[in-house]
Amino acid sequence: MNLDYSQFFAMRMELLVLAVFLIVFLFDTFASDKGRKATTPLAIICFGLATVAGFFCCGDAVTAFNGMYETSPVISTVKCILNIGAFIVLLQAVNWVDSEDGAIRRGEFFELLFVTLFGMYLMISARHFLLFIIGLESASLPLAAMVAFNKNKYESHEAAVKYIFTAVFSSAIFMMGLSFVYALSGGSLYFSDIADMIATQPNSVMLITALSFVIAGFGFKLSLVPFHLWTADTYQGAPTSVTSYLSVISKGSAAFAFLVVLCQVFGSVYSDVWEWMMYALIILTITVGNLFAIRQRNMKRFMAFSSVSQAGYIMLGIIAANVLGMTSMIFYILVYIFSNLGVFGVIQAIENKTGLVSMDDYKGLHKTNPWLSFAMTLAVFSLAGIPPFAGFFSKILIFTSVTEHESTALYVLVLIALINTIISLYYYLLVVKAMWISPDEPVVPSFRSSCIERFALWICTLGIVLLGIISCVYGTIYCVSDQAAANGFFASLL
Amino acid sequence: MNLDMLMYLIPSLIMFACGVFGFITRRNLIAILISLELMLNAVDLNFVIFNRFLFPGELEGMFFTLFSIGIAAAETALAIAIIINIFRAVKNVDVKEITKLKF
Amino acid sequence: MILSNILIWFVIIPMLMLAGLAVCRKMNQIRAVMVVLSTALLVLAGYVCVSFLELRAAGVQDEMLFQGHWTWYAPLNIKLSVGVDGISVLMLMLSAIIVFAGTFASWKIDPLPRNFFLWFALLSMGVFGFFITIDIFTMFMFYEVALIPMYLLIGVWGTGRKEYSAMKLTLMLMGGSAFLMLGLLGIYWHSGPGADGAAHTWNILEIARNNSISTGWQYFLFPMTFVGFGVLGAMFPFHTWSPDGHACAPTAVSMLHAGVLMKLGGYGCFRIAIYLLPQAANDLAWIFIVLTGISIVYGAFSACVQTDLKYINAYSSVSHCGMVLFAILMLNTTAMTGAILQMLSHGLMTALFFALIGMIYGRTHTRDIRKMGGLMQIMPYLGVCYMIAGFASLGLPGLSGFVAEMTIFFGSFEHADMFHRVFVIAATCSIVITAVYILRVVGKLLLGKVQDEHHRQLTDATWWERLSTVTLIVCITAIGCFPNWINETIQQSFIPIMKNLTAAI
Amino acid sequence: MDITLPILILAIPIAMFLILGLTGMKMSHKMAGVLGICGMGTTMVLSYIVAYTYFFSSGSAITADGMSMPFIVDGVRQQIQMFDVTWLSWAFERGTLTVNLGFLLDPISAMMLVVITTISFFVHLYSWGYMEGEKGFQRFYAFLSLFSFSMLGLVVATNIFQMYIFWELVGVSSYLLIGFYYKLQSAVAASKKAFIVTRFADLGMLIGILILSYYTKTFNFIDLTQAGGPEEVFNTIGSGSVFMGCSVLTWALVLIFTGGMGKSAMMPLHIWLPDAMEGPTPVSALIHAATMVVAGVYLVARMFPLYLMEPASLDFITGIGAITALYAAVVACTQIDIKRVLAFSTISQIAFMMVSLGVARPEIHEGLGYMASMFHLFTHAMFKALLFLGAGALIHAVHSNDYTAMGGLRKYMPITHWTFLIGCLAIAGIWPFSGFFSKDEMLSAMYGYSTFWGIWMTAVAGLTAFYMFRLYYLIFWWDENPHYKHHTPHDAPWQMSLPLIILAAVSCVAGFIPFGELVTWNGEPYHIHIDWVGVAIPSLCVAAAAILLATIMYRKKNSLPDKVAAIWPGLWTAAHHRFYWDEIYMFITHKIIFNGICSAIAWFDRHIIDGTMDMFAKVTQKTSYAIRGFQSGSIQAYVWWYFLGAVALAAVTAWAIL
Repeated sequence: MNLDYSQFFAMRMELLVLAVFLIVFLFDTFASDKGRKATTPLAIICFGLATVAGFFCCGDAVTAFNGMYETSPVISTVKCILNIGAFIVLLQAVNWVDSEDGAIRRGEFFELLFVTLFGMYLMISARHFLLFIIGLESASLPLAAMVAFNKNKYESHEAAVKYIFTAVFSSAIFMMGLSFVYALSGGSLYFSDIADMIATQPNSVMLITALSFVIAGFGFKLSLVPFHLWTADTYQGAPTSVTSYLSVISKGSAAFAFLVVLCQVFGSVYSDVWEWMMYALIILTITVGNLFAIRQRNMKRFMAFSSVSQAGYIMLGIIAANVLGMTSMIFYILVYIFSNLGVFGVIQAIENKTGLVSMDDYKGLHKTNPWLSFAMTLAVFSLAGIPPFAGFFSKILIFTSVTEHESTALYVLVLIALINTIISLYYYLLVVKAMWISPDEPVVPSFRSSCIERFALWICTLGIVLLGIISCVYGTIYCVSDQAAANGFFASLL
Repeated sequence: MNLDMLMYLIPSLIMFACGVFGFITRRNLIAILISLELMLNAVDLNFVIFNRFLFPGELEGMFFTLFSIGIAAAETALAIAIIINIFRAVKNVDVKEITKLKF
Repeated sequence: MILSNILIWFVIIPMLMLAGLAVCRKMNQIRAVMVVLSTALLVLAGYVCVSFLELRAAGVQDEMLFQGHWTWYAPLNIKLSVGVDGISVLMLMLSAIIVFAGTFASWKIDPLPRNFFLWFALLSMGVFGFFITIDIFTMFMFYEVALIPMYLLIGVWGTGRKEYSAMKLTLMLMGGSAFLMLGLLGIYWHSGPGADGAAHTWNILEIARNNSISTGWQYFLFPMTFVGFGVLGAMFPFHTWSPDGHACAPTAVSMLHAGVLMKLGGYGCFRIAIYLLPQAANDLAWIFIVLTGISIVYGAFSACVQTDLKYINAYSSVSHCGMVLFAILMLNTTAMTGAILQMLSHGLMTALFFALIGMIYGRTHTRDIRKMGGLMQIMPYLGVCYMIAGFASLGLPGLSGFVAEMTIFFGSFEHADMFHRVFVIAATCSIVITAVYILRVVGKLLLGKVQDEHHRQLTDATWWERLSTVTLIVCITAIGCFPNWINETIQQSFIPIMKNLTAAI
Repeated sequence: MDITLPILILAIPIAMFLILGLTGMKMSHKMAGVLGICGMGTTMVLSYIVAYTYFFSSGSAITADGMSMPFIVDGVRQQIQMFDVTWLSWAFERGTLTVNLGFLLDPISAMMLVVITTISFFVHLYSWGYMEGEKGFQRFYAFLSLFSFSMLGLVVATNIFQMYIFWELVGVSSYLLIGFYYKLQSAVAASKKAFIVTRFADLGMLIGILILSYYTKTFNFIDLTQAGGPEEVFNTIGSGSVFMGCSVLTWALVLIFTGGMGKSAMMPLHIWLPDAMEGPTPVSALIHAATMVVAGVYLVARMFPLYLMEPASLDFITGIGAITALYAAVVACTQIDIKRVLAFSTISQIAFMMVSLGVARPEIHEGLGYMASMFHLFTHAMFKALLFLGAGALIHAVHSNDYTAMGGLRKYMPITHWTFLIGCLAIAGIWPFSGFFSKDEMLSAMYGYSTFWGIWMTAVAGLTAFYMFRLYYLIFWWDENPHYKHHTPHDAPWQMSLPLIILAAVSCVAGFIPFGELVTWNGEPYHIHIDWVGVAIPSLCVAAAAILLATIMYRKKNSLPDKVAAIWPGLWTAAHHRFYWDEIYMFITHKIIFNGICSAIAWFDRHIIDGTMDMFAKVTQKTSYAIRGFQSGSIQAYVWWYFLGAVALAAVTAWAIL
């Protein structure tokens, strides 16, 4: 079998990221110490261009490398969405990267980030478990280094330890699961081959174990309960930029990959096996995430648990396992990126200026920093699913997709999720309360955040306000999802 | 499933279990890392066994194992680096000591 | 062009408010924006009202007039569909009046006037949007838009245990909307094909026309939607947000909340729960009749022993809004007409009450009726207005409350079985209890000796307060004296709903 | 006659109310007074014209729809709806129920127009003197106008719902006027009590109307009472619909009568009326003696044909009336406050009218009881207003309500004395004063129905004479109060005296009005003849004896009253305390309803309902704390949970599926 190099053209999204990585890497390696200051703008500009270019790279559905790699409009869309998120993360990270703490290794930060992004792309596009594992690991391992980035802070190290050990443990479990899958697969690690084999076999303990372990592996990345325990500690200890990256991009990509694996590999056992596994996990994830979030005072830790419960909502799109579910999930991820980054943008702005991350320090924030409070309020409302902000639409659309099934159980699931939105609303409102209502004198002094930070916040805020109202975003995603479905994305589902 | 395969599979599973057990019980981070290696190796073994016994004509399992070994190495390197960081920070690699972030 | 539809302006104007406020700096500018645009809303509502009546008089028989449909989320067939029938027109009118009065009632709001009006405008956008839409998705969206500003409005500008109350109010209402949402989703997925060939539709009229929701699903969805809206309608036992919430809210917010927002509950109940799920409504109404019947009497009894002015009013709202839902559940034209009248009446009169309480509180700095007395001597204008509001509340003929209550009682009495009779008679008892607590508070607060000599220095109403109260009183009296045109407008609007209901028996 | 006059009669008072109410603050007292008096005077004149035309001309009326209706057809006075506009209409499956506002002209409404406007006018005039210099003078006139409007609206109601509307409005006017001195706690309490008690009664009325309208689908009096109405009603209601042993119609009628019991202060809903005396005296004269309190009687009279269909309901009315009459008369003998004596006397007299209505049957003297009741309503309005206004003059003079502050006033206040005496003679039923005639007719009717009630009510009449003369002697004779040396009482100014004199004159001659020719239950004239032997002489004797007894006991200061009181100390104390009705009500309202029900519900709401909601929050919070150990910070625990989770997922699924 000859390697046709034109196949690499199918991977142009990955290659773009890789190119950016190489540019930054080379510049960082060869530039003088003074010149390294330009690394940050360079990385941002390059990645910005790549992001824009990404929009023009969406081609038709193509497979490459004998079907190991697949790209399609929906996959490209997800990647574009991740690009946007990563771009915002980069913008928000600028101040921190250029500060004394990170300046010396700013190049590394960007490089690691691009590598993980590359890994995520692979993971999304992989249609063979080997490629998948490579993508998965290159997405998660460099993150450990990023988590440990704050060399002078103990928390950063502890976070990294917890992250890497859980990550390795999870990949061990995941691969264990894969090995069982392999045993059932008829000797191939191609998704389609495995799916065909599974469809012909009765449900066995081995299959269920394999599936459980695979789900557990994804559960780590998505921080589904009970595989989420690392999340809070890591989020809290990691540098905030990394936390935001972990919470949105990493989670978003894993969610889509999860959908792909569950539908394309295990599609035939949807209704009798993993629907119920996911059912239990979703309830647990949403509820436990919420229950833990209630009493958090550290904003980052708070956001960690919030993102745990958000992951549960994202999973609703998977359990729906239909076009609407896929669309709504991607849309949810998009909105979630904007909302979460909105919150993290404010957290970072304040942390960079004052080093304060406790919710108690946010008391009376509106007196000193009304715009930050405002942006935070909008973002938090969006996370809570309050109209007219985008979060409302993403939530209701994902619920709509789940209820398409005439199944009482899924209605109950939606009801539980809905009731949980009340708990989540409670703790999101706690932030609002601290900023607007608390009568205490403000702790955070009045300051003007840097242009880039404000720019990033504006993007997030605009996204939050407009994404729901401008329905064409959802429409576009629906188109590509529908196309994917037409191409047999859900074909093996029973 | 033939008996021969089971003979190989059981040790591999035991290895995996040992890894889990070691992870949970050992107090030294390095020991824990070793336990993790045990688990990863058990996985590799699994792949090899399945490939050898179930699909003797194919090589995917073998290749997977190769990659897996590489990944395990990378993971270990990273983990060691982080452990060193921790050691620098607290002069200790006792896992019970690094529970500052909780609840 | 979307803007050529007149109804859409009910949402555009609040948006303009938001935009205007965003660029304002000075208090006077803020006031100017609010006054101009809330007047515009009032004029618009009046215009829509008049043209609606003209069209009807000209024999236009459509169920909803001024319809407009703009596809929004095409994959799910979500549209922004607007349209009004007589009921929504009146509700728009009510909202416009109360927004207008509320603007003046918060003339001197402090602190953060701009933010206050921003949320206030958002709230009114939600309210107006809710009443103009005939698409349950957008309806639900506007419903939630209206709910959430409440948290900040109470939390920041409220008094007393505001944090607790604001949180409780928001969470309970959102809890209701959680059930509601599930109900709406269920309705959507069983709605049958839409006019444009899509498999499902959110459009109320189409759903009602298709009437394709199976009985079993109706039994499931009806309680969901009814409870969902019922929470906002302060149905027992989900009413407890109301006393605390109202007690802590600032004046204009109490006005808007009790005046309009609680009406969203009642409106939704018949527009969605009853109209779209007629069979379940027929079969399950009794459950909610029991609950709302309890609400009516229970709220009234509770109000009798309260000492905080706002608590009295909040419980009285529980009782009156209970009446609204109670009447809706009677499922006949007259009772339901009464329910709408009661919504209008209660909206205006509670708004008046809360406005007055706010004004009194702004002067005396207490709402405890035991610490006040003889205010009639000190601030006769406010005292008289309070009495008028009180009389409206206890159902004095010539004021709106009487018309509404009588229509409800006579409508409800149409059910000849013992169950309904018992509850109707229990409901009628509330008019006595209402009299008791209203006169109690009037006696303690306004009449008798001046309790606190410091109060003697207080002044009577200012011009903006007078404007605010006069607007409301005029409306209350107008409805009370000339109810028939409203009554007939409402009755006509119930024809399709009744048709659905009777077909389902 | 066309609809101009009726509309003006209603419009002028409400216009006065609006003018005085909205701009009164800016007006001088004089201006407001003149305006009010002129307005009412005009209304009075217009009412006279209407009544005169109706009763004494053989013309016809042009109704709103342009039809010409003669007043008398075949010797029967017609009920004419001068106009009847739809105010509200309710659509039901079984037909439309419309609420109309209209103007019904018939004998009793024409008679009431005269009564109301006359008394109201004199009270307006009287108040100019009585209320002079009071703060809120304009408000007083505004409220008087409001009351007049409401009362007029009530009596001309074409349908029971209109009556109910105005019924409520007179209630609120009464509330406002009783509480006129709103700085006085007692006035505030009294007004509240009056409103709530009558409101409670109105609840009964409302339910009655609900029942009635449910079956008949009409509110209109004419439809209900004429043209086959009753039979139709009877057929629909009477067939089978029985609730707790009584037919539905009986229930409806008794419940409607409950409203009347409240307004007319029948037992056991009488408790508000004595307290209502806290209001300014002219108000008591107008509302609580002459007009509003007879609304109950008017209500029954208005629906009389319906009541006739259910004799049980009439018996109920008779029973309530008779008991109330006796009770009030007994209590009146022991009161100190002169206005309260008059109040109880009012209760007693109204009860008389009720009994009279209750015993009225077409077969007994062609429905004499009805005519007599209306006649008494008329004469009573005049002399009771006179007595109240006289009492007002007394109070004006001595600044106290208690007869203990009076005594021997006949020298100081001759006009008041003579007019008051005329009033007393009239109420005692002494020939030739008006009370004699009406009471005689009533007693005839009662005797005609049952001797028992006849004797009972004759005894009450005797008691009436006794307590009135007790009052008269205690005020004007007895013993001169030493207080006068500092402050010599004198007769009231002309604005107050003039009404007294005119009303006294009316009380003297009103008995000679050929009332039976004008007002009867079915519109056919009835020729009054006085049954001297059977009824008049005995009752006159009883009255004379009672007056004699009062003269002996109270003409000069002596210890006889105390001795008499000491014969039955228990009875006296009980009567003095009005047989503890107020205390019983106090117990029920405060102890049972307020403390027992309201507070309990409020507690329940705060602690159970609200507590449950808070509990959800607390449980969530508690759970959140309880499970925080899950996140122990130890990586090994994390991994353990992770592993367990994965295994459990597999195990549970396997167990469930395989």
